Amino acid sequence: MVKSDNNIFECNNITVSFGSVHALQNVSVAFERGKIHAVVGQNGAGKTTFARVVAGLIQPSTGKILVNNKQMLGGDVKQARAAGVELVHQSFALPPSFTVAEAMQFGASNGKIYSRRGLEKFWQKHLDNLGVNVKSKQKIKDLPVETLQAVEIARALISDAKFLILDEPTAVLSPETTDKLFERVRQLKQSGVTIILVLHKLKEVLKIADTVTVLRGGKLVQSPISCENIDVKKLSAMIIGENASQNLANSNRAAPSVAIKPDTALDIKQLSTIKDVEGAALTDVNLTIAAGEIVGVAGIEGNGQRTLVRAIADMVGIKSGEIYLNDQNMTQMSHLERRSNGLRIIPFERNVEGLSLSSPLWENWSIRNYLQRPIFSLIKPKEDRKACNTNLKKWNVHYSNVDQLAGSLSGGNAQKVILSREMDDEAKLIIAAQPTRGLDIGATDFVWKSLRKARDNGCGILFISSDLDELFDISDRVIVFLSGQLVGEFMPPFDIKKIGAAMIEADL
Amino acid sequence: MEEMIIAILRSATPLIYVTLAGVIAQRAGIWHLGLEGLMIVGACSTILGIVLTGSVFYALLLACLFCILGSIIFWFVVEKLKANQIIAGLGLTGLGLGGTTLAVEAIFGTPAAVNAKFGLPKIGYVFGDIFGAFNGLSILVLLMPFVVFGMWLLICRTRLGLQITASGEHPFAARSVGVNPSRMRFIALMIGGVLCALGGAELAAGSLQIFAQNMTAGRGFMSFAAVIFGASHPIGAMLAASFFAIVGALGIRAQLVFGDDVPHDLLLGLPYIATIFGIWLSAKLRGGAKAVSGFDELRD
Amino acid sequence: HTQAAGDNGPVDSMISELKKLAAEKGFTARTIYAKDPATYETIFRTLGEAGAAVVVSTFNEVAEPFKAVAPTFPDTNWIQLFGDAFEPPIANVVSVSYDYYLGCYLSGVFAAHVSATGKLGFIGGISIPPINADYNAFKAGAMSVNKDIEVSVAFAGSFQDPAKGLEVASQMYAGGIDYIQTDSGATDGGIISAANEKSGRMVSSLDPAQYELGPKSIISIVGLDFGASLANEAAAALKAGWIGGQHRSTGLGTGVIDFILSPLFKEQGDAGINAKSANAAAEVAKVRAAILDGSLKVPFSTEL
Amino acid sequence: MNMQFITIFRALLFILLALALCSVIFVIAGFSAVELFESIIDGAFLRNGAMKHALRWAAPLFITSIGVIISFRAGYFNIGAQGQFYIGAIFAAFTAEWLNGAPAFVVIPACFIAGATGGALWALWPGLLRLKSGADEVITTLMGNFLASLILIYVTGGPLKDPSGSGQQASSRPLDEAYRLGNSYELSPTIIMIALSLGLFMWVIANRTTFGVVSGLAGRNATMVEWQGTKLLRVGLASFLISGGLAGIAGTVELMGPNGRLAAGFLPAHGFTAILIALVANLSIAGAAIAALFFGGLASAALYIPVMSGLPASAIEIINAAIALFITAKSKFLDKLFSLGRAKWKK
Ligand SMILES: Nc1ncnc2c1ncn2[C@@H]1O[C@H](COP(=O)(O)OP(=O)(O)OP(=O)(O)O)[C@@H](O)[C@H]1O
Ligand SMILES: Nc1ncnc2c1ncn2[C@@H]1O[C@H](COP(=O)(O)OP(=O)(O)OP(=O)(O)O)[C@@H](O)[C@H]1O
Ligand SMILES: [Mg+2]
Ligand SMILES: [Mg+2]
Repeated sequence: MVKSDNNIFECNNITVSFGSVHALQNVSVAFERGKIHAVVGQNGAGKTTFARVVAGLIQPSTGKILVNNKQMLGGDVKQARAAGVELVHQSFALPPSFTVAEAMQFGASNGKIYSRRGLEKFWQKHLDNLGVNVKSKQKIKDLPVETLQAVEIARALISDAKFLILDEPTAVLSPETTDKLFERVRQLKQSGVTIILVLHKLKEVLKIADTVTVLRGGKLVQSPISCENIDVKKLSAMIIGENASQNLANSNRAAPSVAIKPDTALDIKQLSTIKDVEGAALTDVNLTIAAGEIVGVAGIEGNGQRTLVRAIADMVGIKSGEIYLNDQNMTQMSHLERRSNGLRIIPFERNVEGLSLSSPLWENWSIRNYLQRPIFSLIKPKEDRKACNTNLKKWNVHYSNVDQLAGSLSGGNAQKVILSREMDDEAKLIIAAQPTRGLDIGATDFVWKSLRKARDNGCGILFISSDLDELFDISDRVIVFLSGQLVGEFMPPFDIKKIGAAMIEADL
Repeated sequence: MEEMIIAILRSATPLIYVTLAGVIAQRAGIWHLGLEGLMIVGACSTILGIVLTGSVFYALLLACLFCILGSIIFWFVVEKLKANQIIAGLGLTGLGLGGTTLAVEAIFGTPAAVNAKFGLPKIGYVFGDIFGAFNGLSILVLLMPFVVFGMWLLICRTRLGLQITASGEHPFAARSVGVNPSRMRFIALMIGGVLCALGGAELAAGSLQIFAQNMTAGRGFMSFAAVIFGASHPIGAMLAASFFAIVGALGIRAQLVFGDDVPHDLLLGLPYIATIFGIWLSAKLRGGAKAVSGFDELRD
Repeated sequence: HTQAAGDNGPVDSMISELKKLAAEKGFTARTIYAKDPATYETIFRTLGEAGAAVVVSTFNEVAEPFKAVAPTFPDTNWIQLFGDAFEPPIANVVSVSYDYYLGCYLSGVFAAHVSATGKLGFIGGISIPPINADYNAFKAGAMSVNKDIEVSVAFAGSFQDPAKGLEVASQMYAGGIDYIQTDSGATDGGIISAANEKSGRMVSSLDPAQYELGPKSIISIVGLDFGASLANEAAAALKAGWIGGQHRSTGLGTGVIDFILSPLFKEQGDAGINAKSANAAAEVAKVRAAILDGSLKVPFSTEL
Repeated sequence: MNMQFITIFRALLFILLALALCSVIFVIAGFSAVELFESIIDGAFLRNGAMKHALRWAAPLFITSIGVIISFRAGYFNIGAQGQFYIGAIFAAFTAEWLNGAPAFVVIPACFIAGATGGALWALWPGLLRLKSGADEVITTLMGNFLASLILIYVTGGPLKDPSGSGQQASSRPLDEAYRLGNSYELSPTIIMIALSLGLFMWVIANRTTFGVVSGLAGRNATMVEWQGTKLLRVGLASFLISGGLAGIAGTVELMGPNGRLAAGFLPAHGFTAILIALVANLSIAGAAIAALFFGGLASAALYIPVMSGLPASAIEIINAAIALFITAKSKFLDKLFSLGRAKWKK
């Protein structure tokens, strides 16, 4: 590493461990002033951890950090902010009950008593100056994700940030808004701010960054690499490692199966729901999924994908319309009855909706069976443990015993536990909601294979993903949701432009 | 009418102080079921302070000191040892109730009620005869609206308030702007300690000059309910606490009016029923507020 | 004792008299506050096993535990204050009953004479049978003077809640009541405070120690010299030749219970009231005589 | 298992810490901590028949604490065991009064059914308020305790009042000897049998039925259980009802056993102690049996201390409170051990 006055940031031999997990090991990086630096790596590579170390949120166990050639204590957010470092989080860190103005104020530096009106006016001006289209008296919890992000960035910029870190800012954005974001980032660069972007999509990296830094398994692979000298192929080899990249199954997928089977797995007719707690209400949705078909759902988060899943699972009130599973009218049936008729769900949030992390594996695995029985029926835990053991082995889960807590598994293995529970032989319709979110390439590949296998066995599959590339690779058909309505249906070959446009139609 | 306002002010004021303590703790993310214990400590040390030092000032100081000490223990157990707030709060309450009894017994040899020669200064005594019928109330009653207003300013109109609220609602957000949630909880609990001391002092020495064992008689728990009912907003909490005080007064009225037809014991239950109603109503209106229950609560 | 100390009244005086007696006679005394009826029997048994010479306890609730325990410990002398006679008698148990309600009756008579508004109040700790009986007697006493007099009753819900006592009493006074008889332990303190707030408010409490808490408001007490009584009984039981299996009824006639006017009030109280109260006291004396000679029977009822 | 050992060790550590805090308080108050703890140990474990006394208090505490365990495992902070205990006893007392004269084999089971029903009903409304409207059960059950003690005062001084003598007792008539399961000075084998068989039965419910597993999962992650297709209402209500029912049975046991009658304000700290037992046992039923013995010993010591040493009985209340303050704490030191254990699992 070259010491240079032109570096805004330098770190030396940073190590961070969480228990036995080494999130960062001996990482040494330097970033040049006034440029856009990308940080890439697989899930769990340590990108977020790195960003948090820089922002002073995590104290590294060893190592030195310099910002503007000034030694930082590490683990001291105030000092880092004073030095001009600001972090915009992957999952936004704004208290939901606050108004925008309050959210801006609580991290700001003036501590006087304010009046509500004055505060709102003050921050409105600031937001307007930055071109953020939001009313400062709106509540955080009522804002869509793009706006949230804009507010976070605006907040990061109030205390004249010199060094802005954005952790996966594009994960929640549609292609159009991503472009807008990049435009902003470039402007910031013009005005002299140094920017670190943590990104997943390599195309985006090459589009915007000046340099790229690659992390793998908590170790630095190389940094900084000038973006002019590298292409997607080389970069992805660095990210997953040479060996792994050769072993990966041909992920340039099997051709979509066009052989539509005569049975329908799911038939939704004119479905309208009430507004769900966590998303838009559905209006007049018609959707059929054939047995042996994978239907992909595209759309910006919060446009009704979640409500669709919850409606199929009887978790949100239905206003009108009907739901058929395997040609049986399920509209009046409970979630449990639907499940006994072959409905299976891989839920959005693995650690919240999918597993109870502080319970043993075998309980997590057995619950689906248990719920099909009367509430006080006797069980034989020994046999259930055995059955769980056999099954998890079959699904290649790495664990040591079935009494282990689910929380002690790594993300990929945890997801496999859910797959093994939900993808049994009786499954007829599988809803896979973001099944690969947060998984690395190997585990992702495993999920894809499993879904394809289920499809070939005659299951209907509803596949929801915010990653369009993945969606196009795996789906036989793609539908698009916007504000709770099904606004488009696309057959392969998929045209990203058209689908992208459908996703944000209202914004155009 | 005037009589009634005085009566309500009198019974509501201690509740309001303690409720405010609960509000700020709640804001910081702590379900404070130790209010009852701190309140009795405040009441006891005020009276003992007056008896032993002969000075109201020192008595109040003593009350604040002990309540802050209790709050520090609570903070340590909840924050540093990550104990369950609800159980630890109940423990703090038990410690307060038992400890005050023990203290009185240790000092006077019997757990008898303690009478002080005088109580808190009265409004009329401090300001002269300008408040008419209200002269007989203690200065803490006069101070109460200002404290409520002050707490409102602090919580809703300052950055510290926002930081405290953020620490309870989204500790990670707080941490990521350089605020230490644990320290915010400390601040909140300390402020709460002082408020509990004032509430206890007003209860025992405002209109009375007595300490008796268990004299809080569930007021701390009722204050906690007022926190929830009042949406942990200082003004809302004040209204909720006043509501409970009014229901208590109506309960007495009901005894005098319907006492011949309805058993008195059941009429005495009215405040509790009102509390349950309040909790139910606020859950209906705002959705249930839920403590971080469970035993491995995931925070941050 | 089964009621918390801190009433500035019977329980406190009982404890202090016992301590005095113990100091004088040089024996060890333990006072045990048992608030939980489920533990009475165990405590008595433990005391018996520990070889206590005399066990004194209070109120009717201990009757059943006494029945169960006393026969097993014939060497211990058991005394139940404030209780009914045992049927059949137990050889080593003496019970003493107090007709406290008669004192309350007298208070009622007195109140009816001194009240200017014709409205009287009674505040109890909790609505339990003995307290109810006191109220009924108070009311009967007042009605015996003036059939139209209004008597209200309310309970604080606890014997240890002076703040509630204050609230209840304030409401009563605000509603025109000018004389309150208390019967609520430490809660009394709040009632006296309420009475102190305005002149013309009268309160009758239950122990001479309380006089100075309200020199201008405590006009009288329905006194119960519990401490003295306890000391007498305990001293007797410590002597050789104590005879158990008895029931003593004591109270109005023996000076243990009496309706007494506050000397402080006579000095400092409102002159008008004092004038009235002199007359009233004469009336009370007449009634007392009638009760004592049996010509007047005061009904006893524990129902509200 | 390693983990179980750590849990027990942790519980002991924090009980010690609590006792240390108490010692400080006692010394400041001018009492000798050593003397106090000596007499506690003496009273709880060493004196003549200590085991007998400890068991007498432990049995009902154990029954109530199983109920607490069931609802805590399911994730509901039902701290209303006290009220449910009272209402159970009241229902049983009414039944006994009503069936007075009938043969014991009719009356006793009827009382138990009534007691369980009473306790369950007193848990039902907070359960419904919680599950239907989200009203926090901590406060509602707490208020339920206050209400139940008022109701107890009312019935013992009113409808169930013992009319004997001058009628001044705030308690019900003593139960007919034939209906008693035991008295307060001999250990009743019947009660111990009832406690043990309930323990065994509930252990099966908690560890060998779908309800046990599902409610445990729901307690740790309700969202996940909902996504598995069940409405929490059924499991949740069942937990509330079972826990209330058990407290009601404990009330019945007290009524028909050692107490023999219903008296205003009996066992005022029963519910709170049962909660402590559940937590000390780390929500394990077998553990609760041992913890109940420990707290049963403390309870009997509480009666013994003031007799023998003149120390105030409030000392025991303080000890219980201090244990509550610390019992759910976690220590960094132990967590380190704990995470080592986990690392081994992870390979
Ligand atoms: N607070 C924590 N406690 C324990 N382990 C953690 C914690 N935070 C991160 N880790 C672990 O550290 C490793 C690096 O995590 P990090 O969040 O930095 O990855 P990332 O590269 O940002 O991944 P993603 O693409 O999913 O955001 C992972 O194995 C993760 O599980
Ligand atoms: N839902 C739950 N919530 C909290 N702790 C639980 C839960 N389920 C189990 N535990 C605890 O986890 C451990 C293992 O659980 P398990 O079901 O084997 O209980 P256990 O030890 O068999 O209890 P017992 O045999 O006494 O009923 C025990 O210490 C138990 O207390
Ligand atoms: Mg990340
Ligand atoms: Mg087991």
